[in-house]
Amino acid sequence: MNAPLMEVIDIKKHFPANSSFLSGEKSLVRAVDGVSFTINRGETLALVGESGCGKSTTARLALRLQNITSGTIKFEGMDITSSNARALHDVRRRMQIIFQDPFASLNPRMKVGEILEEPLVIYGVGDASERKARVAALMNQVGLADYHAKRYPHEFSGGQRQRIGIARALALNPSLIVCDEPVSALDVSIQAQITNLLKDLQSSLSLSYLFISHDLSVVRYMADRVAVMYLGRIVETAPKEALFADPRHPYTRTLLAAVPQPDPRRKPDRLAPMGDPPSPINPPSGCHFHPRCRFATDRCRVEAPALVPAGDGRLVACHRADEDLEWSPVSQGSDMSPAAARRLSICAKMRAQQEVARQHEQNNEATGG
Amino acid sequence: MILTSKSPTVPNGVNRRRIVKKLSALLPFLALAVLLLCTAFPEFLAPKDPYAQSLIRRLKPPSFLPGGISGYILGTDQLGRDILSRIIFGARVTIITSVLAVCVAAVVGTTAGLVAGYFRGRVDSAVVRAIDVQLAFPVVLLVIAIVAVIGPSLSNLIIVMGLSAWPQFARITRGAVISVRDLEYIEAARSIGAGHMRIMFRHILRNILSSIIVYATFEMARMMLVEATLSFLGLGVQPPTPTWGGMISDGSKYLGLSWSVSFFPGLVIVLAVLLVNDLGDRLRDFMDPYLKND
Amino acid sequence: MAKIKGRTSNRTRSLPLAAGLLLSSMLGMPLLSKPAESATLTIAQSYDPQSLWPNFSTSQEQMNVGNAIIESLLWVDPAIDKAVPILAERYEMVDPTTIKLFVRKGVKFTNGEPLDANAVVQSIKIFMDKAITPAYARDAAKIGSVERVDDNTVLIKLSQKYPAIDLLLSQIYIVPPKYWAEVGPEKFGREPVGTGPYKLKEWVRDDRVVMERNPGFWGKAPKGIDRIVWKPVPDDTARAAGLVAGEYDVAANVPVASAPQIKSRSTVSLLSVPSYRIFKIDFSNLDKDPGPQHNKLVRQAFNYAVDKDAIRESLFSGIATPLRGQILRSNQLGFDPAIKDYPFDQKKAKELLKQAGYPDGLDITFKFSSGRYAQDKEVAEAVAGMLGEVGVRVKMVTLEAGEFLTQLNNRDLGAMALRGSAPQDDPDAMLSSYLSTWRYSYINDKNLDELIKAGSQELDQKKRDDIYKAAMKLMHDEAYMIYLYQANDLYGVSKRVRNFVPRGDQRFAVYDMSVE
Amino acid sequence: MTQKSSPYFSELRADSVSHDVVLSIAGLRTTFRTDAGEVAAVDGVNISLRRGKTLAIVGESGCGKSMLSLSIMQLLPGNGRVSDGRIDFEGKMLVGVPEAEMQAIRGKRIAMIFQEPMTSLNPAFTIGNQIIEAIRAHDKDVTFSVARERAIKALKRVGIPAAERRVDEYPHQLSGGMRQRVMIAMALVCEPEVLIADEPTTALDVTVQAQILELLKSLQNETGMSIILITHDLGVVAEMADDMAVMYAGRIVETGSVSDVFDDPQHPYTLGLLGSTPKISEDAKRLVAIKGSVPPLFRMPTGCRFHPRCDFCIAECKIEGASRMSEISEGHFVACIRAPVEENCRELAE
Amino acid sequence: MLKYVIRRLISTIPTLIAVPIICFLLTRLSGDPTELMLPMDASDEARTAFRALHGLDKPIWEQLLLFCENAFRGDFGMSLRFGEPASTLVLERLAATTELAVASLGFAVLLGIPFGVIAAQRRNSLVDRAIRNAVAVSQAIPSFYLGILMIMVFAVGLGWLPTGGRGEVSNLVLPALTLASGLVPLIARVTRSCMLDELRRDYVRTARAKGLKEYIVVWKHSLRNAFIPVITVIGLQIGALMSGVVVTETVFAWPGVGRLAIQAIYARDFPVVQAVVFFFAIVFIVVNILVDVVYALMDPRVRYQ
Repeated sequence: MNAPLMEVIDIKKHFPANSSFLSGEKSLVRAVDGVSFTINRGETLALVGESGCGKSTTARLALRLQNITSGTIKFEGMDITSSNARALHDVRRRMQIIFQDPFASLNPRMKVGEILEEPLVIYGVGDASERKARVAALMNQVGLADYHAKRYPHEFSGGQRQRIGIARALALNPSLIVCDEPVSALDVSIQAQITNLLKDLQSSLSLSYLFISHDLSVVRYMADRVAVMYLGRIVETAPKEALFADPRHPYTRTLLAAVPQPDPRRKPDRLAPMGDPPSPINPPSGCHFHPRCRFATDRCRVEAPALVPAGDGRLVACHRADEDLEWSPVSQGSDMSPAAARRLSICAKMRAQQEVARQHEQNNEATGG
Repeated sequence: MILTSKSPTVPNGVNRRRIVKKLSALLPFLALAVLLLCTAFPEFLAPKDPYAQSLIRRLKPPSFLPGGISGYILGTDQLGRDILSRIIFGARVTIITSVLAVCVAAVVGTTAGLVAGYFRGRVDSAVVRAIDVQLAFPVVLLVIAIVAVIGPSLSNLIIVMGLSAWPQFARITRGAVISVRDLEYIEAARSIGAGHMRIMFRHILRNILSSIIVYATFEMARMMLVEATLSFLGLGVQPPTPTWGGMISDGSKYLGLSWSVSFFPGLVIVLAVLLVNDLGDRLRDFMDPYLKND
Repeated sequence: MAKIKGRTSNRTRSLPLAAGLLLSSMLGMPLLSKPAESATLTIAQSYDPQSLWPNFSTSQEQMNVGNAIIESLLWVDPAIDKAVPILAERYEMVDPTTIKLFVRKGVKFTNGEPLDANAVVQSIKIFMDKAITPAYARDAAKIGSVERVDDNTVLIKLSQKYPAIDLLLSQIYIVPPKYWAEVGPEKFGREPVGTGPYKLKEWVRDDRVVMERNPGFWGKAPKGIDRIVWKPVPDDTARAAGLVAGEYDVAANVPVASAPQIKSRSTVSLLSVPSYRIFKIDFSNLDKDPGPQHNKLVRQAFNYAVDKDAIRESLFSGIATPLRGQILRSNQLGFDPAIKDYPFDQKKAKELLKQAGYPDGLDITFKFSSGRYAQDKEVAEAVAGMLGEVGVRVKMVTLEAGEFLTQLNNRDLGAMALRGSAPQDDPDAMLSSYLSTWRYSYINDKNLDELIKAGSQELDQKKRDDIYKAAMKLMHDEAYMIYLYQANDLYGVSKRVRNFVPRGDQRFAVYDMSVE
Repeated sequence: MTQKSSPYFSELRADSVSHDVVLSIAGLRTTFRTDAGEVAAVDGVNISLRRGKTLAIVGESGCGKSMLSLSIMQLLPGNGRVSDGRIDFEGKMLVGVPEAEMQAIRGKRIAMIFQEPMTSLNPAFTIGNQIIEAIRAHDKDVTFSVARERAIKALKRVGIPAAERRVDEYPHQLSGGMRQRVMIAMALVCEPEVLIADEPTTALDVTVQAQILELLKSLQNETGMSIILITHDLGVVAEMADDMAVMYAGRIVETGSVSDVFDDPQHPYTLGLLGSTPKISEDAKRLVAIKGSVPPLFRMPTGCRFHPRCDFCIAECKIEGASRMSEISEGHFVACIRAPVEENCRELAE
Repeated sequence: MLKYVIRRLISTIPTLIAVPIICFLLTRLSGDPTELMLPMDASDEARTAFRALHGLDKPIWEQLLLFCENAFRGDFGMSLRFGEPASTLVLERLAATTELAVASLGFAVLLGIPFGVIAAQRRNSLVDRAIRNAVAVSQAIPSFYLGILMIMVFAVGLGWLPTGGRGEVSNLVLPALTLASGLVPLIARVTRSCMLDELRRDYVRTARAKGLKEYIVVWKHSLRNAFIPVITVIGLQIGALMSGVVVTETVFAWPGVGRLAIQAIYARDFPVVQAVVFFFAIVFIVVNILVDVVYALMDPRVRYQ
């Protein structure tokens, strides 16, 4: 494999907190506090963590949508950390973003066609008719009909809007797409449609994804590698299978155990963490997770653990990563009842049949018409 | 188990009510059409020359009341001019004045608010301070002082009235921009490489335009009243040009002699303000069909 | 209204004081005051006095109020149209420029100071000081010097021969010299001390001036009036309304529009007094204002085109007196009954315009004030409308009252302007404003200048009469103005008030008034 | 399999197990006046809540599950009303009860917590104040100080540390999880028999969600209250509920005990939900998503409302009556004429 | 909280600096004050002396500094008309204007807020529409006209109340109502829309779910939150109130600052105009600081910042 598509090295983002300027004390929000990762071509890297852990900020920093405090960002081998607007303009078209909120991410006053055409206009792609054709192609690509171009976003359902958002991101043929919680605002049934679509697009367009999510189930479905963030830092990163089968960091374990599983027979032993996630304004000393960690030692309270390799391409930031800590792992394997699995497979077959029939019909029409 | 049965409604009653409702919904548009016609073609609508005076037939009551002269439907003013015709001609000046004044305010205020809200930082605090300062001065007093000094020509009035109202527009725009600028679609625009101008005007302005237009309609109503007040203080539009406010203010001196001189322009202004307010409400509903709220 | 205030500004008022006042004013809001008593006379005028010292300015509201406390040497009584002695018992002319004045004996100021020759001399000296009484500069200029002869006699030397001595002496108000020296003009204006029938009880700015009887008044005090309350009510309609509602006994300057309402009430009556104030539309023949109005025929045509009777009859409900084609009133010296005004004749007007070279009409700018004179805007609109009927396209420019005054004073009124003049009751006072050298004269006519100058010096009444008649004739023939009307002042008076007799210059004195 | 069809099955069921049921709803129809006319957000719903048990109502947004809960509380928005059906609570018919009587029930006997703990507390009052208010709304005789003590106790019970201090804090000073605990404390302070929890953990982080779910369970054990849990998350259902009802487009499509439904899901929609949910325990190749999206309320399909999105749809599904409930097994009801799918699609069932 | 107040005070500094500058420019706008303040026939020496005395011969920025310095001492020079310090003239009348403003604000709040709340509560009902229309009509009548009409009806026609002047409470009613007429609609409208927003909020549902009586939900829970934006609007309307005072005081012969202002403008009495504008601006700033403090007191989110 050649050089990674994107390389992010020790980036930091500190905001001044809105504290009083009278007292003179300046507090900082360390939203992102030394994050490094790489994304290879064609790969999906998932960034998971709870709200406020800095995962969305990290994504925006990587895209240079926000200015970083320190660190380095390389994209396609080029250092874009301090690129000027002009240089950035050229890079932008190859890295795009899909947002969480399908309602807020589309300009409500623009027709869908305009929304999809805008990136083409900005980059001077083609003439009006070529752009129109490209818009139509994009819409087909994400499963929308041509006539949808004349409608306003509010005329669409959440899932359809998310498709529009995806089409916009695809418009300039990017190599990297940041997916910022792309399905967390959607209903379960739509969520499945969109994740499937993202997967399909990835394979057909050989895209790389930086996939931001708080939902470990979705991450398991989407990702190749996973990075777990806690309070502005990555605490563990590993290939998906390794991470889910054998999480090393206590926080990762806590997260995994906390997910309720759709199987009434599996009532997991909760590694219930204590309290709520702390605020990034005054993060705990040492390992940020120590106040909530049941395995915390004195060392954890003082010394922040470094993110170090732990085999299998895994990196963990825990002083006790090598120890065998006592915990009951999330049981692996299908949690679906046989009846349900059987019926779903019928369903899948049914759909496959229908698909064949539909294509057949289309072919007939094409040849006949 | 059915507990509440649908009460059968008389279809006839429903129909009649619906027709009445439909008609009443049409009424504002009819009124607006009349108003616009008056603004555009007062010459064709006015039954008399609005400037033709006759001191003999002054201060006559409406023609349908005892003492009225036929042809002068709403009576005559202190110089014997036809009130109805003056109201019709007054529509043009009143409406153009208030519309233009609002335009001045809206353009200045919206631009300031847009820039302030979008760039934040120093530009923002400068604009906010400017708003604070302007708001700290009693508007009418300033307008009076300025008009008194530079003279009450129509263009001066429009500019001064307009400039007096910019802070409200700036405040509204700025607030709206701030609430919009961090939304994801703005970020999306940035991520597809849109520049500041494009984002400000194509994305942000487009989205807050409706609230600005709605506010502008309300502000228009206020401008009519400001013009009336200035007329009362002797600073309104030059005579003999009729404006509604000026007619009320002139007519109010004759309340002891004739109620109709000030009453009809007063009625028209009230109706126009109600109409404009109603229009604002409808406009908002129309522009934000999916964000309907009061 | 601009005038000199040569003194340095009073910088003792500091911000802490201001803040204190602000606070106290917010906390202590007096909501209650006493109800009007029957022995109280309440008079509503347009404005609050600026000072209670009559010589502070020439505004009649101010002088009327101050005059009840501080008295003048003479008073021109409108009831008999003659000067009556007040603080001067009498005067005699020693020669054409020397007056011997006899001061009334046994009079005391309310602070105990006696009224004597010294007080009169001091008061005249104050009157002569242009820095203190700028508004009276023109009158004061007539006095050369003043000296005390004995305790009751004063000798006044005039600087020139001057015919209107009564008028001059009635302008001079006598103040107690010691007290004056102590407090100065500003404080004196706020807390006046005089010899008049009333003394000041309280003065709440812009709200009321309350006076009560001066028990030591030298003369016959008004019957049944223990207190006088002066109320400033700026809005004409509201002032008339207050009278009708019984809140005021006298309402000055009632608008014509309220006249029918007042007439219809049994408790109040309407008093109409021919005013000294005449209204006309002045043309400018100054070089800086070029235009058709330089043409005499045009000016005459305008006079023919305006239906002055209609204006009087309708806009003033007939409560106004016609001008007889001249600026002097019929009872004035110099009035020429032979002159008749230009009649209303549109045909003639059009003809003259054609003759003057304007067959298709002409354009002219017309400036007028809005709210300075009664019905000013209406009159201007009516005139413009009438001119329009003979083909004159009038560009109307309304000026707010203050701006009008500024432009008037700067000779910026241009081609034609509606103006009222209310000089004192002497032909010279009226005519001198047409002297081409006068700061805001809009007429430049050598012949007229000579006549005016001659008239102001002539002591022989017959000769003087002839001079002014000639001037009237000249002005009429030249049609230097459109002669509109002589105004009538309207007063609303409660039926319980007797002997309220205002003068044509809107002055009135309380001496003979009574309340039942 | 024999199919017993009944339009009002829960009436039958209520007869048989009435002693066990705290709250039963039959034929409930809740409608809204909109510009598009009167639409039904809840259309003929039958459910019953067993004493001391948890009934989960699961469905996607817009399926009417929240409106169902608000119908019980009679807190529908101004343009909505219960237009048909009955709600029986401990032998009392709630539909049509005067507002004053309902106020006495709300908070006292049926309490409710909501999705957004951030916005569900009044920002202008201290949390103590808001709890005390709830106490004193139902018992005027309680003095302020007594109520305050009770409020502190309630806060302690939901696991808020330093409750004596926290009681005087404002909602914005608390974290999201703490706020939801306060909501629960407030809801339970009057010891209600029924708690309606409307998506109580949706807005929370997964670790906090776990804590809140544990808390609800332990409180239920402690007080024996019955819970109606409204959620879209099948995981939460599996973990928390005893019974469940799957809602789609204003109707219940499948209901039964949690184990029945999970073990033997019958309705294609239930199946679709299961198929769409990614599993944390397993690497799925591809999710079996449901096609299309939920129809808007004013454009409901005829017959079975799921038919346009259903892979098993046949012509009969489109006619009225296709959504009749039938009892598949004891207490397990399905509203699908094609259930069970194996029997109806034999050719595909291997 | 104290910090908040201090920060708020600091934020008014730019406004405080701008106020005298604008007052200064107001006079300069109309040309050389020498021409305005001296009689027409003043000699050239007198003019030079006047310029020297008032510092008009100095560079403009020096004049500006001098003006600002004096302004903050409350010294605007002598009134040209009255020959008294302009600030004294203003302060003398401030009590009357304050009385009028407070009374009309009282009317406006007592009428506007209940109107708004009731309209919001009965949204789209007849009551709501009636209130909205009544309120719109009252806003649509020019205040001078309303004032004159009220004098005609209540003072002259019915004789219930005096036509004008200041004194007893009865004198206050008509002018205060007239002045309030422009404010009531605004307050009612803002209250209504804020209440509609608040009534939609989740905490309202929570309050109802607790079994609270509806009037407690509306008048305690919602109004408390809706009140916050309403006070801000009221604060901003102080400026409008000051403008309204000009007309109302003229119509009702109310001895206040507004009337002084208009007379001063007509008479080109610039020291007084400057003083009025300056004091009005100061009052506005002070009131708005108070409003913000009240705001902070009412909104714990600000209080505990």
